[in-house]
Parts: sequence; structure tokens; C-alpha cells
Amino acid sequence: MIEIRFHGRGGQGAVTSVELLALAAIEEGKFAQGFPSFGPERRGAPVMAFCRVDDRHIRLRCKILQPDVVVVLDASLLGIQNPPADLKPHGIIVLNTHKSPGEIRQEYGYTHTLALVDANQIAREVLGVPIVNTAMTGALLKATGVVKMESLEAPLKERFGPLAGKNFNAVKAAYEATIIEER
Amino acid sequence: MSKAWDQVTWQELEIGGVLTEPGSARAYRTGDWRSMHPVWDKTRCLKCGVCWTVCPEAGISEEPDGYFEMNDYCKGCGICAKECVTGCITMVPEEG
Amino acid sequence: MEKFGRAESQKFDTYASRMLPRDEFFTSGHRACQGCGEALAVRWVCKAMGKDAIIANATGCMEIVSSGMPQTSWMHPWIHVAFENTAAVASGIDTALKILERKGKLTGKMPKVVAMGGDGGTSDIGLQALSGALERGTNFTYFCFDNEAYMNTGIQRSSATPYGAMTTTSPPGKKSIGQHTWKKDMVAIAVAHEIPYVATVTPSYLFDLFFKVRKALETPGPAYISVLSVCPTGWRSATDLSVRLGRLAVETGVFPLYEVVEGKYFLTVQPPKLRPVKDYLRPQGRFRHLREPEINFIQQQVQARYELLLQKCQAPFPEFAPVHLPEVG
Amino acid sequence: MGQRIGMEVSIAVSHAVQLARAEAIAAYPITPQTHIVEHLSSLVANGELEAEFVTVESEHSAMSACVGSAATGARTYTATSSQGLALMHEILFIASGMRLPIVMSVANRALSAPLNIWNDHGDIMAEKDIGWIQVFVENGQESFDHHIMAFKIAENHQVLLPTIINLDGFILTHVVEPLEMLSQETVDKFLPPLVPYHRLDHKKPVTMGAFALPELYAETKMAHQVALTNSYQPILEVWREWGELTGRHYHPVEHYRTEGAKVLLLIMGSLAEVAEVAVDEMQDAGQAVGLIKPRLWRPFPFQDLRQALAGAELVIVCDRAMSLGGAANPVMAEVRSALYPLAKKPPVLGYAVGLGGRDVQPQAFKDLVAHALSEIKQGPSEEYYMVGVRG
Repeated sequence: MIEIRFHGRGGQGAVTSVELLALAAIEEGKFAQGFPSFGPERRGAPVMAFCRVDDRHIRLRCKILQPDVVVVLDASLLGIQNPPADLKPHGIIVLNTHKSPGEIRQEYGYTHTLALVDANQIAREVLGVPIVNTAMTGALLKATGVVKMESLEAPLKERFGPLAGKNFNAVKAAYEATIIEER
Repeated sequence: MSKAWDQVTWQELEIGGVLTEPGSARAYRTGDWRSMHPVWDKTRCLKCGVCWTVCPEAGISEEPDGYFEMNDYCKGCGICAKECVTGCITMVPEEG
Repeated sequence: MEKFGRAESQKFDTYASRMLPRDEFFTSGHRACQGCGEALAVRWVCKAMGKDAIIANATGCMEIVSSGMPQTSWMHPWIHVAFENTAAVASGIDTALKILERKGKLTGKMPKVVAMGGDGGTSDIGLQALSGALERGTNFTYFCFDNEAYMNTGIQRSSATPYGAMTTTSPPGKKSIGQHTWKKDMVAIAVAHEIPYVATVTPSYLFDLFFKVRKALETPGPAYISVLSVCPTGWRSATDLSVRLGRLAVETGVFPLYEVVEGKYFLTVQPPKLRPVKDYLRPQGRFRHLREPEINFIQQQVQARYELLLQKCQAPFPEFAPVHLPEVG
Repeated sequence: MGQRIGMEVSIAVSHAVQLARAEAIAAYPITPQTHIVEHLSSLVANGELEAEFVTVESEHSAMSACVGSAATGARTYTATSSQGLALMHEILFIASGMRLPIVMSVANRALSAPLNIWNDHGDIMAEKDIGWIQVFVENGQESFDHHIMAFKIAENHQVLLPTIINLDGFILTHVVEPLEMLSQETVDKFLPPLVPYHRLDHKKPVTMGAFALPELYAETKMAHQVALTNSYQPILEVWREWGELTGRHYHPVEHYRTEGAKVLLLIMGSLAEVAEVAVDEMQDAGQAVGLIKPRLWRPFPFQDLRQALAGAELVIVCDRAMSLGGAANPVMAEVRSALYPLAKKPPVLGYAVGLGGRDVQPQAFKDLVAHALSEIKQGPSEEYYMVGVRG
């Protein structure tokens, strides 16, 4: 089982991301869960969302406390939350930043594998709006291969309708642009 | 229900306590309640039927001859006597 | 019962009372008090409804006196659920009829949906459910049988109890004149929901009642009717005065008979000159403790309110702009 | 079987209600029930479900409207949670006393005060004696399945009782997960149209909701009690039929790795699956711990539970609610009562778990088993324990 935890701010689409991922995994015949952190938080507040993917029925109905992957939609959260604090030793940090792996490691002292992408820029260019969740999903795919790119297509269509194409392009662009520095 | 109602068993109750015989309360003769009853003076009665309209019990019926009479449900309230257009109704005590 | 129904074959005479329907839908054998004005009102409301109706009845006097297992006074399909929710129950009935007709499971003429409650079940505990049902455009007629207090539980005051009246929870005393608030204006509340038909009736004016009930039932959408129901037990009045007191309520202006059709007010019974309210108050023990100043206050209030009503009736425009929503789908 | 589709469990529930061809829906929004009724509204608005949706002004009116529509003969559904269920309280008894086959989802949530929108079973445990059939589900598939079956059970003329499906708020209702759907054709074959037993019909009038004097009230209660107890067999029959149709078999009391288990954990609802994970880990570590998962809460499956628990050396009941000031928390109280007549009965320890949405990890179950084993050795110090309370 792979457990992924998204960190974002209310309104950035973390919940949408985990749901899309779960749907894509289920599309592939796997078992998956996608769920929010069920808080009373509103737009702007730091929030989490969770995704589990496995080859068998998932029985856990609790938060992900030791994720395999953390996805941080908003670098401004790093200073407040320390999202990778409970990441498994061989876990991956997927981060929306314009900075280089070296800069990030120096700044935060992270020792995990890093997958970095400037999702803000991609979102602005591809979607025309600063919503990074789909781009960050692309980065996650590059870093983990948890689902195939094409498996996202149908869930994106279902969720975004006419905007699905643009969002899929954001996924692809971010996939290409993501830099991975293993540890 | 032929059985006295306070002898009914739980098995005999209709599902959900539904009562399937509309108007079955007619089996209960409220005439027992009255201590007075109306008497019509037919010489002054117009057969207008106002007494029949004002009775809360539907306790007044029309006789074949067109005059009105109380029935087994009259509780003896006296509204009919009060409202009678010609004053032909008198309330009379029940006989002991 | 044998005596009952004989009249059905009778010729109709010239007297108007004889023109009224003979079928009883609220049957004899009910256990209402002697001289119950509410039972009389229900009897005639049911006759005016005709047989094709479903009734939802709130907990209260009429429910208790009519439906003791295993006997029922009702000829209509009738349901009692609880005290405060009758309008919601009627909503559910209306909903079921709509969908079952649309699905072809029910055919023919759909029955009218009617809700009945007392003044407590309407203007106090049931106000929310009523407001919801009116606002949703439920196709039903709501009858408030208003006997101006919680009579079923032993004459406690409600928001419909008139100023000055003695009840068991508004007793007059050294520091009280009895009920110290003015009767809640449920008609205005119903009108404020901008429903197509609102009216006041009393069985003391039978034809007025009869035709307003018919009108309300024929009106598509919600209708509200306030029925003044004299309660000799709670009003401490003689049992034979139940019809007369209703008439006095109208003749004194205490309970004017009017209707509000799509926001337009019409006085339906207009006494040539209002009688003094003391004619109405005197025969009722619940007002016995009132003295000249209180009676004068009541007189003045009744007069002022009556004049306001007359003004509304003369207004060239309705209280609200009637809304006829377009059909969808 | 069919292909698994991913969707939020609330949406799956609304599709089950759609496939069951519910005709009248009256509901008032309350977290975390909202997604169910929102989706049903859109199905009705788009003509994908031929039904009337009444947007009532309270849960009290929601249940009241349900009583009205069920009494008029429409297949009736509603959903609620927590305070909403509590507001319905009065009418819940009336719906069952009048034997109206309403189906309701309860997205289980804690009761105020303090206000808390998260999951526990406080809401439904306050309503355990309402005379409804009550079922608990663990996951999305069960949620879907049991909603369709509920209509068939409730409307069976041998049953005629309203039915609640309990599904945990948020941790079940708001999770996207895979499940198998059924075609409309399959559901239509399984679930015939509603045939009302009594209905408000102007052509054949009946009086519903008559009152009973002391001379009759006890008889009405007896009739209701027998009806609810006797619904057990028809419920099993519907579940059996469903098992044949889908391959998914349900039982009043489910067992998980109980063979040879000396200690039996017992819990209802979706945390039972978390407990399974803990049981796996404990058994891997050589501990003889098994899991009992009651599914049918009302009518209470006394015999099944006795059979399931009688041989254990220790029973640990995990309640998701408190019975404040009571003899035991609700499930524990019932389980202990069920065991009482047995000559040889295992000791029962009770734990209140996951109140107000407190996160429950598998480790919590392992901890409480260890705690229970040490308590039982020295004699229990409390009537029941609360898990994870600070201080």
C-alpha cells in the first residue's frame, strides 16, 4: 500500500487531487481511498487530504500518520507545518517551488527524496489561474508512478468537464518539468 | 370488531393500529351524556332545518314527515333550542 | 344510525339549510364536550370538503375526541401523527400524490389535501411546519380551529388567547388581568407567505364557511383558513351559546369574516353597525373579571383593528403582488 | 462480478436510492449527510430519478413528511445525522408505531454539546429504542448494498417497519473508494414496486394514528415488539437473496478470524475494518484475538451473539458512544445482557472509542487489548474505560 498525504490551503484543491488519484487508481483496477481531513477549515486555512492505493481492499479509516509521500501544494506551508516531519524514511517530498533541490535542502534540512516543480508557473501558463492541484498531481505521478497518466483522463473529464483538457495539459506539463533528486 | 374493545388481544389489532371502518364511532351512542333533550313543538316548526345545521353531534335527524327529531347522539347542549328561528324547541330534563 | 341518513331521500324545501349536503363525514359518536363549537365547525368543514379529501390532523381536542381505538368518527382517509407537524405531514401526502399520479400509479381525480390543527398546534408549536409548508407551495388547505387556548390539556393560554381572557396559565390575580398579550394575528402571518387564499370563518355563518372552504380547496397551492371555534368548556359559557357567541364575535368586530384572495382583502360579512364588545364578553366566564377600563381598552383596540381591516379591504391594490410561477419541466 | 467504480460513498448511497426508485424524499441538510441529499436533488432535477424532493424546513418536518408520504403509498426515503436525528426523535417512534416502511440513512455523528460534526454513534444510540430495524455498514460497498436491501426488507408485508442504515459520517460518507454497482434491470428484478399495506385512499378511507387508552396501549406495543423481533427471518431472507445475486453475503453478526481466538473484540461500523487490521497484526504476533462485528443492531441478534461470544475467555466491547451515568455504554450493555443468562459466560470489558471523530489507528485496538488483558488479570478497576482521553 502507498499512502499519500496532500498539504494545501482550503480552496487549493487538495481534496480534488486525492479524489482524482483514487479514481484513477480504481480505474486501473486497484483499490484506493481519497478523503479530506474533515475539518471545519475554510478557504485559506492549512488543510490536509489523504490518498491510499493498494492491490487489495483497504480497511483503514483513519488519517495517514506515516505517509510514503507528502505533496505540498503551497511552499508557504513549509514554515508553518513541517509536512515531512512524519514521512517514512524512504518517503518522497513533492513540492511546489521555484527553488532548486539544493536550496530546499539547505533551507529546511530535508533528507528525503525531493520532487520539485514550479506548479504556480505551470498553472498560470496552462490554466490561466493559480490553481496548482492538477499540476502537482503530475509531479506526484513523475515521482511515484502511483497511477498511469492516462488513468487520470476519465476522472478529470468527469470532474472538470470542458476544462478537463487544460487540466490534463497541466498534469503533463508538470510531469515533464518535475525535477527529482533521490536520496 | 365484534369483541368488546377492552378485550381485544394484540394479535387482533390491525397493523399500525389502523382503523379500517370509517365512521365506526357511530357505535358509541353519546345520547347517554345528556341530562336535557330538545322537544319540538310541531305547530310552530317551519321544517327549516336550522336545528340540524347547528348541532355539533349531527344529533338531529329529519323524520319522514319533514320534521326534525333528536337521535341517539344528542348530548343535550341546547344550541338547537337557542338557534331555532321560531323558538319551537324546548329543552326538557331527561326522565330519571 | 338508523335515524341517520333517512333524510337523504327527502325533497329540498325552500329553506336554505336544507340545501346543504346531508352526508356526514365527521360522524356522531365523537366524544367532544356538549355544545362544542369546534366539533360543529369540523362537521361543516368536512361536509364542504366533500368525500374526495385526505385529512392530516394535529394532536388536540378534535383528534382525541374522534379517534380512540378502535373507533373513528372520520369518514375521510385521516391521519394523526403529532402535535406540531401537521402541515409537514400534509406536505408528505401532497408529495406522494404528486409523484404517484405522475408515475401513473394513481389515476382519476386526485383527492384534496387538508390539514387541521388547533390554535396551539398552529400559531405556537406548529408555526414552523406551517410556515414551511406554505412557503413550499404545498397544494393543501390548512384549517386552524381556533378556540383560543390549549383546551385539550385543560385550558392553558396560547398565543391565540385573547387579551384579558382567564385561562389556567393566565389567571387573573392581584397583579394580572389574565392574558396580557393581544391575540397573535395568524391570518396576517399566512398572508405574509403570499399564498393565494386566506380566510376567516365560523360555523355561526354556515354559508360563508361553506363557500370559503370550497374556494380554498379549489385554489391551487396553499390556502389557510382560520375557524373561530367556540369552546363552552374553556370559555366558561353556556353550552347552548356556542353558535350565538360566534355570531357575536362577528357582530362586535372581534372576529371579522373576510378573505384575502391573492393579496386582496374582502370583507364577506359586514354588520351594518358593530355591536359593543361587551355583548360578546359578558356571556363568557373567562372575561368575567374584566372591569370597565379593560373592556374599554378592548373596545378601542377592536375598533381600531376593524377600521384597519376596512381600509385594507378598500385598498385598490393587493397586499402583495400575486406570484404565478411558470411551470417547469 | 461487476466492475469496480470509484465514487464518494455518499454518492454511492444516493445511487442506491435512485436504483431503488425512491419516489418521495424529504430531507433537511446537516453535515455530514449533505452529499447524499445534494446528489439526490440533482438526480431529481435532471430527471434521472422520477421522484419528488421536498426541501422541508427541519428534520422534524422531514420525518413528518416522510410519514405522510409513506402513509399515502409512496416509496419514501430520507437521510440525516446527529442533531437532525435527535430533532426527529418524536416522529421516529410514530413512523415505526404506524408501521410505515420508510428508509433512512444516518450518517453517524456525535451529539452536542459541545457541537462536534464528526463521527461517532452517539446520535443513533440515543435512538436505539425507536422500534426501527437498524443496520450498520462498514464500507462503501456495504452502504450501497444495504440501502437497496433496506427497501425490500421494510416493505415486506411480513415486516412493515421503517429501516435505518447507519454509516459513519466523514470517515465513510466522504471517502472516495471502489465499489460494484448494479444495473437498474438487476435491481428492478430484486426489488419489486412498493405495494402499500394500508394507504390514505379516498376510495377506501382508513383512520391512521388513532390513540389508545390504557386498555389497548400495551397490546399495540406488544404487536410492535413482535413485529420487530419477527423481522429477523425476513431480513436474513433478503440478505441471502442478495448474496446469491451479488456474491456478497451478510450476517447479523459477522466474524473475523475468531477461530481459536480467546479474546474477542467487538465493534460496529466502519472502524471494524480498522480493528481487522489490528487483529491481523496481533494474530501475526501470536495473540489469539478475534473480532466480532454485529451488523444487525435492531432487532438485536441475541442468539447469534451468544453463539459468537460464549466460548471466549474475554470479550472487549468497543462502543462509539457513551451512556452517561449508565451501567455500561450502549453496545456493551446489550452484549452483557445477552450473555447474562448463560451458565458459563466470559467477562466483558467496555471501551469508548473514537468519540467525536477522534482518529482511531489500528494501534489503538492493540493498546486496548493489552490494557484489557492486564485489567482482567487484576480485576477491572472501572465499569468501562475511555480510549485516548488525556488527563
